[in-house]
Amino acid sequence: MSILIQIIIYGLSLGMLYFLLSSGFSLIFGLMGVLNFAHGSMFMWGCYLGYILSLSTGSFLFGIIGAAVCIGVMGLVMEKWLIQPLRGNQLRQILLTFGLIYVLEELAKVIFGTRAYMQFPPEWLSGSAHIFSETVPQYRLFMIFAGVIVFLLMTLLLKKTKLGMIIRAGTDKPRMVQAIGINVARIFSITFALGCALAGLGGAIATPFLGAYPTIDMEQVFNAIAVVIIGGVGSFTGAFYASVILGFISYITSYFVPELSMASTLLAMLVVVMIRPNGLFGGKTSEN
Amino acid sequence: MKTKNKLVLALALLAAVLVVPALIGSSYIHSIIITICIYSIFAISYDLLLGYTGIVSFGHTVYFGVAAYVVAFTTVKLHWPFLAAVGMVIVVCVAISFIFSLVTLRTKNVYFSMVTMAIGQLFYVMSTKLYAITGGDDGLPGVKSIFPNKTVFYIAAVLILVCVYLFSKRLVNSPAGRVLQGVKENDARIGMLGYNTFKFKSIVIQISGLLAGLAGILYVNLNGIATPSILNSSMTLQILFMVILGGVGTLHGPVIGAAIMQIASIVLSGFTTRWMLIFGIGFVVVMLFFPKGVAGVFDRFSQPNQLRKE
Amino acid sequence: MDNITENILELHDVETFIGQYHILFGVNITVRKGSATVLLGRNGGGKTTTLETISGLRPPFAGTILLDGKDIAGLPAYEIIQSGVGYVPEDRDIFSDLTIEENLLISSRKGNDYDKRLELVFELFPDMKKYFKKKSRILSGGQAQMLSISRALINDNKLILIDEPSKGLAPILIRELIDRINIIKKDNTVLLVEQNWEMATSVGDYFYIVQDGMTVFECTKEELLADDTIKQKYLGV
Amino acid sequence: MKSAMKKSYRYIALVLAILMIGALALAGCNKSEPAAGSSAAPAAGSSEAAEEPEVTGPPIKIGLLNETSGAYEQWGKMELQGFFSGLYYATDGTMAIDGRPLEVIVEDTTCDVGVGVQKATKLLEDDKVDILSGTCISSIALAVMDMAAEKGVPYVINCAASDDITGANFNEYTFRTGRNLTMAAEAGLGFLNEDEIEGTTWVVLAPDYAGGRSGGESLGAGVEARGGKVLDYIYPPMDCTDFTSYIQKIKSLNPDYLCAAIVGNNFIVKFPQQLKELGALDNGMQYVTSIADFDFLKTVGEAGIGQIGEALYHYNCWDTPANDALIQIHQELYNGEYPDFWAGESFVGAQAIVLGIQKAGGTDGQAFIKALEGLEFESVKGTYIIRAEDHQALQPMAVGRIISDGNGGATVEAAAIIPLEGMTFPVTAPGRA
Repeated sequence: MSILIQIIIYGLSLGMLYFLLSSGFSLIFGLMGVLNFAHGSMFMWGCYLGYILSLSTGSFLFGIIGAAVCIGVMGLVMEKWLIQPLRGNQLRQILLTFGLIYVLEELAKVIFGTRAYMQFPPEWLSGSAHIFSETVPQYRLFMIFAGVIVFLLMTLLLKKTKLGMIIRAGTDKPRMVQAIGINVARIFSITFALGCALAGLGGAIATPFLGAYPTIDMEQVFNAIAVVIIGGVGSFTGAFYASVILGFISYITSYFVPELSMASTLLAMLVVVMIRPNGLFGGKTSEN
Repeated sequence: MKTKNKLVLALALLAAVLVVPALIGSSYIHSIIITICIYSIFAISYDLLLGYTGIVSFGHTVYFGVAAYVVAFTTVKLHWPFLAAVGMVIVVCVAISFIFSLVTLRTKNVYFSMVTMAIGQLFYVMSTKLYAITGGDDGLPGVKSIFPNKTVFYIAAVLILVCVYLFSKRLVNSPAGRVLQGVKENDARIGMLGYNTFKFKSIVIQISGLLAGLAGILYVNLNGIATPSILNSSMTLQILFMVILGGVGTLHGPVIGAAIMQIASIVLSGFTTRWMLIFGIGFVVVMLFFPKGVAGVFDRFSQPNQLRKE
Repeated sequence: MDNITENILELHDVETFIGQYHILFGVNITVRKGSATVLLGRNGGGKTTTLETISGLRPPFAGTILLDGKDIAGLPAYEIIQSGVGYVPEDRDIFSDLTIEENLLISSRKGNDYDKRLELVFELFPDMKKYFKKKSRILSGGQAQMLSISRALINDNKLILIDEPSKGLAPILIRELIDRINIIKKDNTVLLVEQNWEMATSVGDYFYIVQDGMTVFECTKEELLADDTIKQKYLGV
Repeated sequence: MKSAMKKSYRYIALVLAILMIGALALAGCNKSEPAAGSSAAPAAGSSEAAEEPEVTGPPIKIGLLNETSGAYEQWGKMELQGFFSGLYYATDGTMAIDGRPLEVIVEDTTCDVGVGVQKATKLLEDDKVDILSGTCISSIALAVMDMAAEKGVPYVINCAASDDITGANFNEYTFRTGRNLTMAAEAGLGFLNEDEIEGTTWVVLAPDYAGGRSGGESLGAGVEARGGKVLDYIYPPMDCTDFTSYIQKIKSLNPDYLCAAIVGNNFIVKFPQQLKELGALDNGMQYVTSIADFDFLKTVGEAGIGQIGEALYHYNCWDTPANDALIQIHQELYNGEYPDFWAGESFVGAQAIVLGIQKAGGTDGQAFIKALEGLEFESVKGTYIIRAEDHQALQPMAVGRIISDGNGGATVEAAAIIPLEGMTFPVTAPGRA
């Protein structure tokens, strides 16, 4: 019985982490066709900023919100100076974001050094809860809660607000959004910044759990890619379900088959690509 | 410049490159030039894919790394002769290229890049995990170089590089090469002209895989050890740097890129420990402003036909 | 400064490239207010490119485009559309993941009397009201065309560009579409590209024949119907 | 086709020209004192005690491979500073042996095997160093040791800890003064005397890589030999960050002791934190691990207080004359910094090199090997003996306990010292037992 609870709680908390990491990545790729390999680096910088801000201001919440805002601004600047000039040339965009990984990683090393920073959860989150005789760190429950809240807020935004409708329309037919009089370039900037802010938020929330160190970017970029491939491009709910599935897969493999745990997300992705190239939950077909 | 004296110039330079460093007699310089030749061969093989066929694979270092591991494993653990090991590398490279061409069937452009990156990472994870075979993080040491000393190795490396360069030039200018460039422009349209694009693409994937394998063989001969670092995604990035920095789609560009990378990394690492940051920024600048890379700077920068900016 | 000129739109020697291919070599068109002007001509003549150039989706390489007297050549698409132009693309491009209401909501611009225009749309296209809350991916070809036109109608636009509305529609739907457009053209001038002879002649007041990227002939409806040689010479009908 | 051929000649010429320029540029920069290789030897006369040695022989060239940049640059700095302090101590500040001045050439491996081998080629074949030393990265050490043996140049490894170096991959020109992973694992158990282990249940945990597995197995063997019972071996991946599933498994096994052979940030820092978070330590399970460098102490901070484990080197654990000298020289040379972690190991290596040259009366390879085999000398941790069979230095090991350093941080004190004789691990070098 207790193993089942563990799988649910720890698998879910891992899944929510993957969701926070990959939701922005999927949104940006779906709407703008931009595959931002540096998305993992945004997540990593979110870890560092979350750590620094919550340490300097003493409030954990300010830390994660501040980190999300800063990374959002970073995304805005990056989109304006680096992504927009290459609009329409997907190859050069990919190669540019690939190069950005190095720039952001080395910058982090210059500023934060190569050591790992440990951040302990705030007092109101550092205890352990007891669920059916299982001691579960409260922070894990907070991660699940945070992931679900972000999913609901983003779904509301996409479903109910005009901006959300425009983003969904743009994912389907970007040229036509221009033809109904909407400045698509501005929508792209907002969406890119929003996507990066989500990664920053994810990073800041992950720090008390993972810590902040300079190799997070490469570790996490593969998880983001796996979620996008399994969930289907541009489908936000797809990213959510795919993240949950991946969370369970990686927890279960690391518990029962530790040797495979490093490769579990990669194998899962390769299997899905071979069976259903456009992911389990629809989204643009990968043959386009 | 008639072809005749161009030929003379080329041969003269070839002689110079072979003789002069040999006279200087510093094996450190020889090992650096060997490294430049190895990475040039690897970069040329990648340029055949990226530059001439538009296949953006982020898993190309798999051939390079696996070739090194195969040679290390067969010669050190199984005590095979070198030629048998090379035979095994060819078999393995062809098998891997088959996997990659299968992937081109299932996924297109951006998806292909993502999936190949994942495949590359999978091989990297396996190299650290299966330590019975790969020796894990410590790698597989003990590979004896087939060249008696660094000077012979260096001369052989330069000659191999020139051969690979000529072979690639001939491939690219051949009718098959033209089809591949057509595939790059518009895969579907070439298909409609009756060419089986899958067949052509898998041929070029195979050839570039074998060339990368050749570079891997030379690498393990030079360093005497195969370690997971050559399967790591940072190696993919470095090879990408060389091709893009040097000039994609030009074949001599990657050689320039390889030379710049090697020399700069040695000189720069002397001054600052954060020399990779300079490369990263350089790469981004090249992607933004000099898409044709260093080699491309000579070609005229084509003007788009638009009166007004979009 | 609403100088009610006779012409809503004037194109003078407009040239356009797609990539490095030169498509339009010299297009000259005048669209009179409250009328429907039709661009005829064989496929590949540059008709669709002309509409894309006017709407700004494809900036022109040369020439001037006057909308209500103001030169809009080279402006980004969203600015041209916002100054009162509606665009109905060739393959409709409706936002399938959004409901009909959402399609219309995001097309409605600031300061637009959304409810009044919605009534007008429901009058013209009752199906829009019937499936108002449904995802537009369930619509048939004809209904999708109606939605696409409704999107251009939701704002009180000066000019509506329609690209081959009859394409793929059943004859009874075409007839229905004909009298809808005849109503629309009164208040919101229409410029459309149309191959279907029956629709073209029963909607159009003025005609231009576009061939090899140039406007080669101009005439009124009467002149077109009176003189069969035009049909033979330019349209091979 | 004609023009294509002409064009390709032009390009071949271009390619060859580049190689030419590259070669000359490098040749040029090689003539002058290589920037990367500038020997960071402190000025010989800096401490007032050393008088000016008169030079009676050619300089002794020592090549030091060092991780000056790259992922392990922190460790590289420690090894470099310990090495020079060691040379300084062993030559009483003269930086010369029998009138021959020491010339140390430091080369940056940038933590990459390819570059490491290239730099080793330079040191062995161009600079023709008499003795080679250095690198904390086992894969580089393994590659370089074969090259050194080929050139007949003794290679003294201070830090790289893989067992294979003095085991499966052994060659007679290679020595290692630092402890290997098996010794680290052995030490981990050292502080418990026989009866405490008798009848207790254990779980052994180590990172999933070659060294980790061999460390784990020898730990298990040590426990079983002392009457303990190992319930399970757990090997999480090297860069695992989420240890929850492994900790849950440990809780379900509920052992008396959890013994971890630890390497790398994630294990040292995150694992104990997640252990506490998941309440694994609540039921009295004793956690035995290894204690790493200053960064580790800074990161763990007060939360780590009370933790016990094998301490490779912490200046507070030893009060031997050599250790005091290391601290004093290190602080003098490197503006007051305390020697950290690897510095304690490279100090010993440097000392062994000097003693070897003095005993061999020169830098001839075979003489140096004979001099070092069986050499017994006093150093940082007390008496060291370089075992003749596999050239591995036997040495006392410390088990440290983390204590508060008085102002909010953490430091280490020696919970127990395992004497030289306590190290009982077999010779695994082929044909050398």
